[in-house]
Amino acid sequence: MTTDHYIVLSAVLFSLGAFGMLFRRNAIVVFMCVELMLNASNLAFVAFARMHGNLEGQVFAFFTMVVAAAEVVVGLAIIVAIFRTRRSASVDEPSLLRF
Amino acid sequence: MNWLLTLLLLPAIGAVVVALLPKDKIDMAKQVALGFSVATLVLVIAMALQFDAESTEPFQFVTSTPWIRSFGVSFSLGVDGIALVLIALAAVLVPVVILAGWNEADHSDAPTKGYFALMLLLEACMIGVFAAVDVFLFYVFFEVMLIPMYFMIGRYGGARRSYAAVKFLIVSLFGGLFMLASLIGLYVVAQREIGAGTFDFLTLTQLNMDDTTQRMLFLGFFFAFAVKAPLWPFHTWLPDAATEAQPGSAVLLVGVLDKVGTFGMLRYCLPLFPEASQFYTPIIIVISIIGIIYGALLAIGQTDIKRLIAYTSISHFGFITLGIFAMTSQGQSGSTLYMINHGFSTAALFLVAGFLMSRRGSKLVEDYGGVYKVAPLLAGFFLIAGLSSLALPGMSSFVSEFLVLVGTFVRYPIAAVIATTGIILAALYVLWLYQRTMTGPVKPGCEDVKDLTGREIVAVSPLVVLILALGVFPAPALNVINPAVDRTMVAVGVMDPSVGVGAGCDLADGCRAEGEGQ
Amino acid sequence: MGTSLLASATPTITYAPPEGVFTYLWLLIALPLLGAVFLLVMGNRTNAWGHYLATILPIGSFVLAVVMWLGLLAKPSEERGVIQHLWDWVIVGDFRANVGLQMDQLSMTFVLLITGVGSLIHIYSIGYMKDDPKRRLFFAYLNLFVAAMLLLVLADNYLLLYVGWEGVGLASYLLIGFWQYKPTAAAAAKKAFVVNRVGDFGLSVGIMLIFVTFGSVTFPDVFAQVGEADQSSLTWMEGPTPVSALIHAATMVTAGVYLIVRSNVIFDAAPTAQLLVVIVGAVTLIFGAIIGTAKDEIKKVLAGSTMSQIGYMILAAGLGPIGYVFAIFHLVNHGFFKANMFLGAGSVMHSFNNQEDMRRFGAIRTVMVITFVTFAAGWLAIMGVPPFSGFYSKDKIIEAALAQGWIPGLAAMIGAGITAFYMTRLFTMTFLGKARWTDDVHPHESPSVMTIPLIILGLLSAVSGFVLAWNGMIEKWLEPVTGFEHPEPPIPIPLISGITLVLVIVGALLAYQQYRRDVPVTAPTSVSPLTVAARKDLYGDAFNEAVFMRPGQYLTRALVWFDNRSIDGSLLAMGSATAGLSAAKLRKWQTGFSRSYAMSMLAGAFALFAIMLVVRL
Amino acid sequence: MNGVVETFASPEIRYGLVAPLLIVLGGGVLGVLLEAFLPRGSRRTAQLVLVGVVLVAAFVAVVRLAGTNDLAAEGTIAVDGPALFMQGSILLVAMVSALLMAERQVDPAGDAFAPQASALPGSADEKAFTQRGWLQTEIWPLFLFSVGGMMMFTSANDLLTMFVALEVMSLPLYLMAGMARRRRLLSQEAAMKYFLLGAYSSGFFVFGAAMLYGFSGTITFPGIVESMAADPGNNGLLIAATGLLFVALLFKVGAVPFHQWTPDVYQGAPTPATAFMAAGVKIAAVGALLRLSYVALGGLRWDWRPLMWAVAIATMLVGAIVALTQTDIKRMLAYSAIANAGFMLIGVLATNQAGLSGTMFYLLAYGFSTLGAFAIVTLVRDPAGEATKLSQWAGLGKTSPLIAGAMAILLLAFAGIPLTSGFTSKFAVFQAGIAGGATPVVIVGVIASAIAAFFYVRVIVLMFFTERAEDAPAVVVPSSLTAVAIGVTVAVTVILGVLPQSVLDLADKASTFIR
Repeated sequence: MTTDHYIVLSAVLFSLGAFGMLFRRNAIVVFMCVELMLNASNLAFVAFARMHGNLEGQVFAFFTMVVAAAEVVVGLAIIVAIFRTRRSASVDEPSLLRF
Repeated sequence: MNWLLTLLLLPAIGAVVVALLPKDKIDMAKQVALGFSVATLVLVIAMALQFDAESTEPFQFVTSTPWIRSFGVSFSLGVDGIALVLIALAAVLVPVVILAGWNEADHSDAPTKGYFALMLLLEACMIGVFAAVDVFLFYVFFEVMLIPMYFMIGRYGGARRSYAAVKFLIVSLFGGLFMLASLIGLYVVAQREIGAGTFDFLTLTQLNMDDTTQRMLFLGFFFAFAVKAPLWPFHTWLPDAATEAQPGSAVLLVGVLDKVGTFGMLRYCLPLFPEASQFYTPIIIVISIIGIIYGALLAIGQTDIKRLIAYTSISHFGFITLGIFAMTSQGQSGSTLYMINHGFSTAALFLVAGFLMSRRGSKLVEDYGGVYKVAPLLAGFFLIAGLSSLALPGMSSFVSEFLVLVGTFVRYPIAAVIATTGIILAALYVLWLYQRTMTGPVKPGCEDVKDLTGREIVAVSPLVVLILALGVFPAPALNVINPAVDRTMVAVGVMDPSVGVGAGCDLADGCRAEGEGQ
Repeated sequence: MGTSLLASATPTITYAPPEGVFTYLWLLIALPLLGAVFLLVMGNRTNAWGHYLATILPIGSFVLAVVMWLGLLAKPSEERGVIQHLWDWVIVGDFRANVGLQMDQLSMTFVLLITGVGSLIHIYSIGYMKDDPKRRLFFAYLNLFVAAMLLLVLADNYLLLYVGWEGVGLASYLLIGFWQYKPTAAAAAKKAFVVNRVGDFGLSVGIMLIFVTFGSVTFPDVFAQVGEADQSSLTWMEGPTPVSALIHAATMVTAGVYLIVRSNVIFDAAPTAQLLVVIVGAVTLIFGAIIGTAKDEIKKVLAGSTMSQIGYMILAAGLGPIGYVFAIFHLVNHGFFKANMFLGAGSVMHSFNNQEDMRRFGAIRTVMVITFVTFAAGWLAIMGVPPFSGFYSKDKIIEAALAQGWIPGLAAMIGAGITAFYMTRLFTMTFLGKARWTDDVHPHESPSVMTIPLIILGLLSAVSGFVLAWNGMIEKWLEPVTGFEHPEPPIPIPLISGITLVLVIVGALLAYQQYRRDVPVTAPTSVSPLTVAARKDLYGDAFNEAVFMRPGQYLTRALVWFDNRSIDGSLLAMGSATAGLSAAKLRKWQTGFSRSYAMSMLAGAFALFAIMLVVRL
Repeated sequence: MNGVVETFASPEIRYGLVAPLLIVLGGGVLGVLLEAFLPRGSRRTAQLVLVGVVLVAAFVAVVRLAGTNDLAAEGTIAVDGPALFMQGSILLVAMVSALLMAERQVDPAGDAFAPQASALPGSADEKAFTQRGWLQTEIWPLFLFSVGGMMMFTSANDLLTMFVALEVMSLPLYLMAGMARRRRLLSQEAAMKYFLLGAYSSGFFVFGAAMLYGFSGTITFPGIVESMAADPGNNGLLIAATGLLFVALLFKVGAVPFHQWTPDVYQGAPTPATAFMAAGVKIAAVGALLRLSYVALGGLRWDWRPLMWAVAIATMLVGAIVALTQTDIKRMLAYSAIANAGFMLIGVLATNQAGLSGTMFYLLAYGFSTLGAFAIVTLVRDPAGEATKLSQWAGLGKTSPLIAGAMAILLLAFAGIPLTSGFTSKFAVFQAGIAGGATPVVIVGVIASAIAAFFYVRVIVLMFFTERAEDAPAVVVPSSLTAVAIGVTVAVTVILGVLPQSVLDLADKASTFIR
């Protein structure tokens, strides 16, 4: 397994996340797509860190995880608030703001 | 004493003072505004008396302070003969308009004082735009000037005022933005050539630009000026704006504001882009001639008095541009003189038409008839204004129109001959308007039209006096204009074609300039 | 045409700055101008006495002119030129036009005629306009007319002449349209002015050509250089100036003749222009005469007659040095007899409640004796019956025309016959025959303030020709300015006079025979096509209507539409297209769905890659 | 793992250089503690004092650092001219925003924020909270964290710091967007959209960072520059990285086609928060974009300039054209923000010093103007809250000439009329653009300005030339907080138009990145 393999995998994961965002309606799932993108990046970071033989990539991965956690906090708060108001977690439901 | 700065500040201060007066002190606002405008006029006259027509300096009363150093901008004011007469035009027209438009703003739902404050503000901007010798500063005034006029039309105008105001502003801004692009281009060229960017007019005239750049930059400036002037086919905003504006606003709009366009061509387009100016001359001459004839024909076809007058101005602006781009001293001096004469005659026409319309409450030609019978003075002034508009010999407009034509003729005889047909059309539109509105039996609805009041006569009389005086004795104006025009010609690098026996002039080709073709 | 051929015929006068009485040259114009300005500015306050002031001022000018005339006579004939520079006027680059006045024999002739006849008209008008509430204005306009006319003939350059020229046009406009409440008067005034402007067009172009060709517009400068000028530029000049002169001649009586005679040096050097002038003169004199035969309104007959007589003058002026003097001679005589007859007609109309229709006149000789007698003098003068004034000048013109060629000569002779016909028709229908008055008129002789000018003019009509022709006085007087050559007609002069006289008598008798009997009070309708055409001014108006007015109206209407729809419309269309793009397309892009926003972002990301890859390639 | 570092050298933070950041972020932490330990009644006062002190102190610290050109915290934080200028700008707009957020006089129910964001809209709870006069005070720590994030964003000198700063800036804003007191459905929707799309863009950023790291083996900007200099060849990683990073930053900037969150969020968020994010995020994001593109990717400018051209052109045109037909003033201002972002991008793509200083000036000037505009929006109210429908603004100039006049000045500034800051800024970036060889973009900019002028003018027409509507809202007399905010913003707008030289000088002097 070379670094390339990891990168390809990471790219595939990232694409899954990026496209998943377009196709899934449930806010939680959409959010998880975003998490998938972040984790794909983490994979790439770690792989590159190994390739380059330094720690910066790994550190970045850790930070990404922390940030992702923070995002979850904020995101879930918002999604839950919306769910309580609208009784729905569909991201298409709130579309009053347009044009 | 710093003449120009004082001149700029006086009306501006007046505007602030008027704006700060209590809302209900309407008469006081008018009196204060009149006072400030008259004081400005006095100051302009005093300054004009100090002006040295023989001076070899390109600009006089120069004052300059760095303003935005980062952009090489300085707050530089100064006047040459051309700017001086145009400032004088503005200074004369503002008090006239204030007096003539004493009651114009009374029936608006916006506060009356605002109208007069805006008028003074506009006067300050007009003085600034003519006095600027920094191209950036010129542009600033060029654009800022739109704002008071926009409010004057939009707040105090007629039924379709907001449409007209928006059209006026947007079209003018649109033109101005192209000038901005060229302005920046000019700055960048200066930066490349002399190391530091500058907007100093005299420095910029020294630049050596390649032809392509010059032509591009010229187009930006010219487009802005053509929209402003307005030249055919960029003219359509003017009839709307002039029709919807109060007569007083229309006077300042057509009489002074639009002159900035033609002034800009003469002051900026030509010396800054000499090669491009000559390159585009044929096209501009054609546009001017189309404008002359087109404006006149459309004036004949109008049914609305103010619209009619607006279209006559489009024709007149054609003459002015024609003279400027004829590249002869007669043409350019004539155009400059035309600018002020047109200011006076159009002012008289708009104001008297305004008096008439305010009495009858209609703008349509067909609603009038036989006014001569009930209001002979009004009809008389209207006729004088009209005759001035058709450039009756003996009136100032004749001198300028003839100079433009003769100046064009020596270079472009055929163009001049075509343009000359404009004088026939002018007689048609003026006299037909007079015939339809003033003569014949009194139309129903016109029986109660009152004759001019004392205030109105006092307001319009100075214009009539000026029109006649400058017609008989234009030397005071020509003496200051001529040296400035000569300098412009030198800057462009053209000379008057030699005329007279042996000059080899031809009706088809015109006269050849000395030294041309070398 | 070389200069040597004309040596004997060219002007020999020289000009000097004014001395003595001539330093008051400007006063000639200033006096009537002052009257006009004063009456206009002071307004109704001068209603009671303004007309007296306005009458005294031209009389003052006349007196001054007489004094100056005597002053001129005291000098040798070659040194009778005076140029007074008043102030610099339009000076830009090479173009210089001053406000300067030029006095010489030609100008003097006109000045005397204008101030003299003008003063008489003023006096007459005191009576004629007695009951008009706006009499003051009328007098102001009359003063303006006199002042403008004087400026026209005294200007020392073409541009200033233009001012006088247009001033006359303006005064005519104001006078024709004096009764503005009559739509016809207003329309006629406007038409006259616009036609003037067509002439102005020519004059403007002419002045520009003169400037370009000679580098100056001042008479002495220009004339001094004609010989040296390029032939090609002179050829160009032949078009506009005569055309404008002719157009003006039609409405402004004599200005055109003056312009041609004044510019004699240029015309002498431009034979094509002269030919054009001759042709137009001949056509005008015939047309005017024909129109005169068919009109029933007395003033319109006189107007047609004026047109015809100006045709004579123009014709003469086009003949060159053999004709200039006679053009002016006839102009002076015509000034007397036509003024006489116009005022006489006014006198008649005055007592007929302003009726103009000759079919409603007749037999006035008994009730208005003075008018009748003075009018008769004018009638004989215009017909050219010796020894009345018209005989002397018209015969000379016919001689000169014949000297030029058969066609102009014959036209002039035939014109004389027609003139006799229509003038006799007018005279008979008005003064002779039976009364065909409407019930409400009570004709009576006019007051003496009107009849005295008539008497003076009548006398002048009778004797001016004889006096001025005595010993070739007029030729000698004008020769230094206009140049002079004796015409040499192909047939003996007495024969010409005889034939002309026979034609005149035949014309007069025909008319008398036809109109001394009953004249139907309404014009007969079954008349020859020529009469129909003549009644309609030979379709001049119809032609204008069809060629200029109608298409002009369509053109302006089309342009108004074009302006609103196309130019303005395209501007608005651009605006609304942008707004439409905004509303219909771009705005809808903002769907409100997060997922579609995300899709835009993703697509945008791909676009960024694409751009970078394309750039890299 | 053969290159593992064996000794751990204690990092040198150089606290003096990062003092502004520490003060603000420390203030945020302190604010959280205050929330936790103070009784409800005294929280607001304490928070306001804290925010005031923190912002002023941080600003003083920034001023004291003026002229510094150094790296701090082991090279992760750049303390150079652009960073300090933009930090100062952010602090200034934050101060004005704080005034708006603290305002509680315009709405009879309290301030602009929901008393309890967790309470169901329209529920009994909510009414009870409102009746009790509760005010949301948690916004203040959020606010401070966001400000700190923004400041850090502009000075981040490596990818990691930049990413963390991005999140520190954004996360509080997501929350604040959802906390409107009125129209809570819209507010929550705005929060959700902002959050989802923001997180999405963060994903792009991180992946781009990974690619760049993969290319250069380092995440520090100097390291990246170095590796780029060493390997100028074609590299897919580099292109991917550039594209992805730009996606994220252009999203924050609000450039087309990554702009679509802007109108929705601006409209839905509580207006003071909108004002804050419109001004602050714009400065921070453009600041970061400048640093990333000039410093880290400076060597690649021939690659990214074309895409920046395309984005700038699209942004100006779309912003201006779509704004034409907007009917809601906040949405219109949002599109105006998009168009203005496009103009700023001209300064970015000029890639010269004039571009940098011009953009910085633009940011400061635009920040104040937009704050002022939103501040005025908060004052025009009907019983349901802010009257943001444009049609309701008809005739405002007749009833409240002062407010309408202030709005007119701000709108004229947006339209770029001379003697307003908007003109100076546009001139600065256009000039840099032409000097930088981007004449076509500038010409499009000119056309876009003309189109944009139309809708600004339309609002002026509505306010001054149109008859008052039936359901016309009233202009509320604000407390001195908003009054000061409006006064300051209008004054700055005019001063930067009339006498901009000193600020231009400042921007000029500050326009060198540390490399």
